[in-house]
Amino acid sequence: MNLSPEYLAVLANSTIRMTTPILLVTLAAALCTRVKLFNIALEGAMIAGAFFSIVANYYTGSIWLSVMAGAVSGMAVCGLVGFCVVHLKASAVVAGLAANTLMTATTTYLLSIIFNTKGVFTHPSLVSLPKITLPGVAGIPFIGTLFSGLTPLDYLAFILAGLLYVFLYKTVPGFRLRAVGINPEAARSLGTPVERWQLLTITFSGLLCGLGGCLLSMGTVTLFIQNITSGRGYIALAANTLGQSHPLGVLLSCGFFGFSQAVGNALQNTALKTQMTFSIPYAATIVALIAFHLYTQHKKKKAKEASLQ
Amino acid sequence: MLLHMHQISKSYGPVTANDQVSIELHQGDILAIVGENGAGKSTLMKILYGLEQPDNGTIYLNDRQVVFHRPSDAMAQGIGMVQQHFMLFGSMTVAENVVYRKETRKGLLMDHRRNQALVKELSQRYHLPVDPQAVVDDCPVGLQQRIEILKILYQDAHIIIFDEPSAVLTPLEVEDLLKTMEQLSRLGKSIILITHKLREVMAVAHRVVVMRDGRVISVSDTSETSLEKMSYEMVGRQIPTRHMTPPTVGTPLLEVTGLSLKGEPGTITLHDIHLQLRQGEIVGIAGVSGNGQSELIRCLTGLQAYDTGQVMLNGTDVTQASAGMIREAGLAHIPEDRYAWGSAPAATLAENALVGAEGRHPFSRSGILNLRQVNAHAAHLIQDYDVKAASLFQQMASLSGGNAQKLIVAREIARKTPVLIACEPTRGIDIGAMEYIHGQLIEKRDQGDGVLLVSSELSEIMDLCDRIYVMFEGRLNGEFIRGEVDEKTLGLYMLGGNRHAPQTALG
Amino acid sequence: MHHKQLLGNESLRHWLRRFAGALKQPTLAIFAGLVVGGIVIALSGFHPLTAIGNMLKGGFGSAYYLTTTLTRSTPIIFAGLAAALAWGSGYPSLGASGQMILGALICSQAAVRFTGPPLWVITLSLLCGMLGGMLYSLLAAWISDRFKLYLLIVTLMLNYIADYIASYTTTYLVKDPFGADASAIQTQRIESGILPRIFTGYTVHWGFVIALVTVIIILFIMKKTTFGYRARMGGLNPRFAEYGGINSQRMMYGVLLLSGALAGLGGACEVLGARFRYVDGMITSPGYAWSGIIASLMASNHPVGIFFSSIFLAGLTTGGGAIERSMGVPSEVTTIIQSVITLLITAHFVMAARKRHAAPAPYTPSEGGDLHESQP
Amino acid sequence: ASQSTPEAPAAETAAAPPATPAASEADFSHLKVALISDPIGTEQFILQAYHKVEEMAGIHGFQWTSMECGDTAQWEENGRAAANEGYDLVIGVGWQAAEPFSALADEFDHVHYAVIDAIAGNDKVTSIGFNETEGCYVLGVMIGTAFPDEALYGYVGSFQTQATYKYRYGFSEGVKSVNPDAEFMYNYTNSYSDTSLPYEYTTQQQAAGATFIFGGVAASANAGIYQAALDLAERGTPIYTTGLSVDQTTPDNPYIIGGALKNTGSCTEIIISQYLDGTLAGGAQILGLKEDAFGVVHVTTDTANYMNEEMMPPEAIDAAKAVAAKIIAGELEIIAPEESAN
Ligand SMILES: Nc1ncnc2c1ncn2[C@@H]1O[C@H](COP(=O)(O)OP(=O)(O)OP(=O)(O)O)[C@@H](O)[C@H]1O
Ligand SMILES: Nc1ncnc2c1ncn2[C@@H]1O[C@H](COP(=O)(O)OP(=O)(O)OP(=O)(O)O)[C@@H](O)[C@H]1O
Ligand SMILES: [Mg+2]
Ligand SMILES: [Mg+2]
Repeated sequence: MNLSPEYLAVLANSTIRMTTPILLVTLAAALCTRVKLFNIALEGAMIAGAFFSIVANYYTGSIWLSVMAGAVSGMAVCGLVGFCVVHLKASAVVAGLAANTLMTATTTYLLSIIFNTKGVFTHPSLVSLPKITLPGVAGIPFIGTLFSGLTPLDYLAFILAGLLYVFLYKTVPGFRLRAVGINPEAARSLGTPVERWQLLTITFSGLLCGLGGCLLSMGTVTLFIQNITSGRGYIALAANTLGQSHPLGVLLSCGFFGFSQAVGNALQNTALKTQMTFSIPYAATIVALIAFHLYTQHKKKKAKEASLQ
Repeated sequence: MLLHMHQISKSYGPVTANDQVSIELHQGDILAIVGENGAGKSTLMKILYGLEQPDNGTIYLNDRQVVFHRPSDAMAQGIGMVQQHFMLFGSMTVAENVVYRKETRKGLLMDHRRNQALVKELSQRYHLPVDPQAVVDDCPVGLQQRIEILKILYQDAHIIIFDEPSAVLTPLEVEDLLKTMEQLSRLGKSIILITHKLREVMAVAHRVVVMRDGRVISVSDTSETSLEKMSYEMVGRQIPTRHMTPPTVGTPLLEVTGLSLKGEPGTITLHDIHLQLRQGEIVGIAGVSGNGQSELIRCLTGLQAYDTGQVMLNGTDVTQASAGMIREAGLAHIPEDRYAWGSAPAATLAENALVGAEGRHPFSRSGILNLRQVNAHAAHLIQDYDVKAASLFQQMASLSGGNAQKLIVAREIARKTPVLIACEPTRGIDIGAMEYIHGQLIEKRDQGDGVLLVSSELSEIMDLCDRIYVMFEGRLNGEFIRGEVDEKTLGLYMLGGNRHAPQTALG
Repeated sequence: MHHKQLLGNESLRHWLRRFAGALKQPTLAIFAGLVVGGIVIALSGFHPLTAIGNMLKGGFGSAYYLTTTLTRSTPIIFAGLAAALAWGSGYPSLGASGQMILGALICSQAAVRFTGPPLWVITLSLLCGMLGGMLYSLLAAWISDRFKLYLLIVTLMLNYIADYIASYTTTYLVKDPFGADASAIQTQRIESGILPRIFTGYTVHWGFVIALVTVIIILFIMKKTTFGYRARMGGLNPRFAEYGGINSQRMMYGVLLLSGALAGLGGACEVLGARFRYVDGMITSPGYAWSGIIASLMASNHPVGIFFSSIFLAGLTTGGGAIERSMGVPSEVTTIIQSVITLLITAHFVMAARKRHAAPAPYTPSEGGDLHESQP
Repeated sequence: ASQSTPEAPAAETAAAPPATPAASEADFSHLKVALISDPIGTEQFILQAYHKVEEMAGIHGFQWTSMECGDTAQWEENGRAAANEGYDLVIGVGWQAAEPFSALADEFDHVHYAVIDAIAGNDKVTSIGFNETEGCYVLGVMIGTAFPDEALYGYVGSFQTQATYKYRYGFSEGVKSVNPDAEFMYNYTNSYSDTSLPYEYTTQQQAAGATFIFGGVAASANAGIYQAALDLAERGTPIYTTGLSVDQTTPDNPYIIGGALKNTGSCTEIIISQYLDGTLAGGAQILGLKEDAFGVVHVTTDTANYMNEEMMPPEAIDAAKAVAAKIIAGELEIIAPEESAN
């Protein structure tokens, strides 16, 4: 095995690709947290996105219509959960988890109804997301590899993190959205339709999940297979906590998760068994959360000491 | 006529909160609504503000019928409400709070500088000084209320509803508030004021409506009524005047030496607190709220750890002990916030009446509850304190605020502990019930127990306390014996004694 | 007079009314679930009423089907009780899955290693299973308490880790030494210390009886003990509980330890009564823990309700299997029905209608139960 | 519109008794056969068995059903329900069947239980396991001959267990028999359904220097490897790979140059026809190259969907065929050691 810079670039490149779906979903989680909603239906919205983008892909052959179908179906799932949670006051955890199993079952079921196949669907006529070649970058040795094989949605994930930051902290609608989350009663008392804001936000978060689903089903391999999300929606919850629901923090925490996943993969070729290496990202997430807590506590203590002098 | 609420009725299941209530308001009026707990005042205002829908009756604004489905409808018609529980975005700035929903913007972006300038301008116009850039969570309560008022003015309200605005304020802040109301009325704003403090009514209101059991009992000009008349109409009986015998003081029950608490930046720190409470006396802690009273009481009751100091309770060293241990050692505690600490709103009345005693005879034996005793005890409390409740098994949250308070007071006094810490025990309680609770506190003292009374209500402190400490900026700033001090001196000490010149709550 | 009237209120009529009120929500949700399921069934070309009828028959319709359902319901009941304790006390934990896994794994090892009379071995192994669940719950509780992390997130992560630990252990450390088939990832078969079946010829085993007894014990603990009272108050308003002298930290550990013990016991009963060994994925694949959470929600955390809702949910699954076998209805239909029920089980249809014009709720503990559910 | 399901290779096997004319004339309409498996479609080899039962039912006229197990507990529930609902022959495909069927065979004497792809402990059960190791050894020889100068060979598998180790071990021993200095890099996805992980592992293993990567995840999830092969070729760094369970070579993807075959179809046929004949005995057997139960594309089959003649030279196929012949003749035996020892 050779650990050339090129190999490391490939490793980093594939880590980016594996991280962007999680980043999109974690941004979704962060947005919902900002309006005081705990959205655990990310996984279900992602599955829906992955499935319906493939359906649209098969029937229209258009990649952009597929992405739209994925986004819309993600929105539909989160919108449904949002309606139950916001308007019918259902428990967010329960309704969200239910939506996840509902979508897993529904997509498998529709797979057999629409395509008459069980478990997995792929077809030569399916088109995949185009890969972007950055002009001038592709030739550079390390950098070129680092940015190779990324789709517009991969770039979009990073751009969205920045845009969401600007939206939340610099714009008027973002200000109002945060206000709803800080004190819904106060917002309501001034005539803000809090429920509508919450519903809109969670529905929009579904769009992000749907895009994440598109990345899974059309980013690298163009197919739908049941349970294609493999728990990424739940990872996003942890990444969101670690990133403090801040778009830029979320960017960091997803990067951290991707990094620990890469470390786990690299360790597979050692004496460690994969059952061990696969638990690394989860254990690392807990450790990071603990470290973050200890760090903030330490900072608080420092500030307290400073203020007393 | 500006506003006419005509024949408004509203019931909640079997409870009739409003029964054909009519009120009228003219421009520039200050209209006070008074009445005992559960009389239906808040309900009426909620209807006016679009928070509740009346079962019957009509609202006329400028002689035109209006229907408010939600607060924004009311606000669009120029009606604003300062609610008891402030409706502010704590982690945002004053300016952001005030301009919310009417922000100036540059394109999609917030124009922070312009917003701050607007708020500054508004605050100067109405003589309500604020710092637009301050974060609301860091502002004292009085200032937060001022922000609330500014917010409503910024929304162009011309009718402003205050529901018990002074319950959380210090005397000086109350003075400020009353001045503000008069000023607003001079500037053409109309005000509806709900309060249990009849002195405030006499001070600022032009007219007063008295309610009882959901009905209007009387409407009169303030110049034509009196404190006695109003309280008689409210409660339906004469409030007796109270006599306090001089205290027979015994051994110390609560001794605090050198208690200090270093808070986090931006919060109150306690400096070297020494205090003593003896058998047979009521000791008061007066002070502008937000000067460390809450922290001190949390330290004394085991709800917060402190850095240094020793606390002796009834001969036991309870330094840094847990709330449970301190309760066991003989302390009862009426907390200042009835919903945050004092009760579990979603639990039943019976469950709320049990807390702290669940581990004792006769309510339980070796961990197993005796539900018959538990329920009987709760029923007694409800009966003795005249809590208006339908069932032991209804939720605490369905009681009116005053009635919830009464149940908490009842629970704590009934523990018959040597020491009672009572924080704002009569906040939001009507004068009849207040009288009863005061009587109970005095009776407790006369039985030889000690009561530590924390109140921002100076008259309550002056009336009840044998000895008074004044708290300012985390220090006990003075100690006085009843009768040796007047309200003015106390007020001075509450603002930093002779060391500082008096200043407004803005600081 | 006032006194009497207050006390007399919890009459049979009052209780019945409350009971009926508590049933309204689950009934509506179940109805909605069956309607959606019926539509799905109809879409795939089957007669919905026949299919649902057959499904109920296949879940409860004969001694054979019913006992199969009861077997499946056993671990769900334990998981449901575990969830009810934790959620009802304000500690929403998703940890039952990991705790059941470790309970099952440890119990399977204990039962293989201990020798002695069967009853002795069974008791010891069950205790070991409980201990396993308890310790894992303790870990979650400690991390959550010491580092102020959301229990929900911690338990979610720990579930993955438990699954991998068990998988590793079963693959490498305690793999079945006698297995004819080397590819099966499972531990050694337990021969003597198994929970016997209640009726010969039917799979339902004594684990179900243990579950029933546990339901009664938990009911007693929740309703009639100071522990239950304190846990409930802590769940409704943690600051109120602390103010009342209830040591919230101790309650948290107590509640979560007990919850973990129940989950561990559930895993252990499944090993000793149904599988006779630990098989990789035996807990996660049927989703017992998840069904347990649904069961406890359907029953508003009431132990007796959990008993019945668990049986109902298990019956849907066995009935779903039956219509798949007899009519060819895809098994996903059952999952869809279950999910729709779950989606709506905590929704407030009635309140929503009334709520439209109503005031905001009088008080929601801003840092109470709601803190755990919605993040800051 | 459904996924292409290549026809299983014809089940002309040495072990299978020729279907007697008597068998096809007899009336089997009272007989009930059940096929129990994981959800069909998660694995191609289940689909093969499913189609075989369907096909034989058409020929012989028995009643049949398929029972999919959504979770591991359903294996016993379905096996038991089949007995209670009057099924005569119950065939389980998957290792999960071994344990419950062994117990059920004792309880229900009138039902014949059979297991494919696992060895049951109870001799009343007919069980057929596969000798994956020797088949993969042959595949390894083929690849070692076709890619003789590589320093590093890749392997992407699903779960790291003894079951998959038989593939990995057989393959690497086969390669080493040709190229003794070969080194191996392996990655596991821990899932049968994740396709992006195999994709990424493939690109990583390529970057680490592998030109051949064994596709061992699952017939469906191997798609990740196949797509990566296409993408890498476009970038000028092609890799080659092989399929699993069924013949996955296809003209659409010339980088799939062979594969291991798990012929559940022929096993199903053996079991059903022997049952109809009344000759089905219990007991376990492990079938491999000799019985054509576990085969290798281009080696045990003469036809393949596609043949990349450039990358798969005749000498590689010949070398593989020679080793296969030796194994069938019993001259060579490959047995995988315990995975844990590795
Ligand atoms: N949403 C409700 N559901 C049931 N009862 C209610 C509700 N709101 C108010 N009530 C009842 O209506 C009556 C009037 O309550 P309201 O809050 O208007 O009284 P109030 O005059 O404001 O009392 P207080 O002085 O204690 O604030 C009380 O008996 C109260 O318990
Ligand atoms: N939706 C509701 N369900 C049950 N009770 C309610 C509801 N809404 C209001 N109440 C009760 O009616 C009473 C009137 O509400 P309001 O907001 O005026 O409080 P309050 O009586 O003034 O108490 P506080 O002084 O604490 O604010 C409250 O005590 C509240 O508990
Ligand atoms: Mg009120
Ligand atoms: Mg009140």
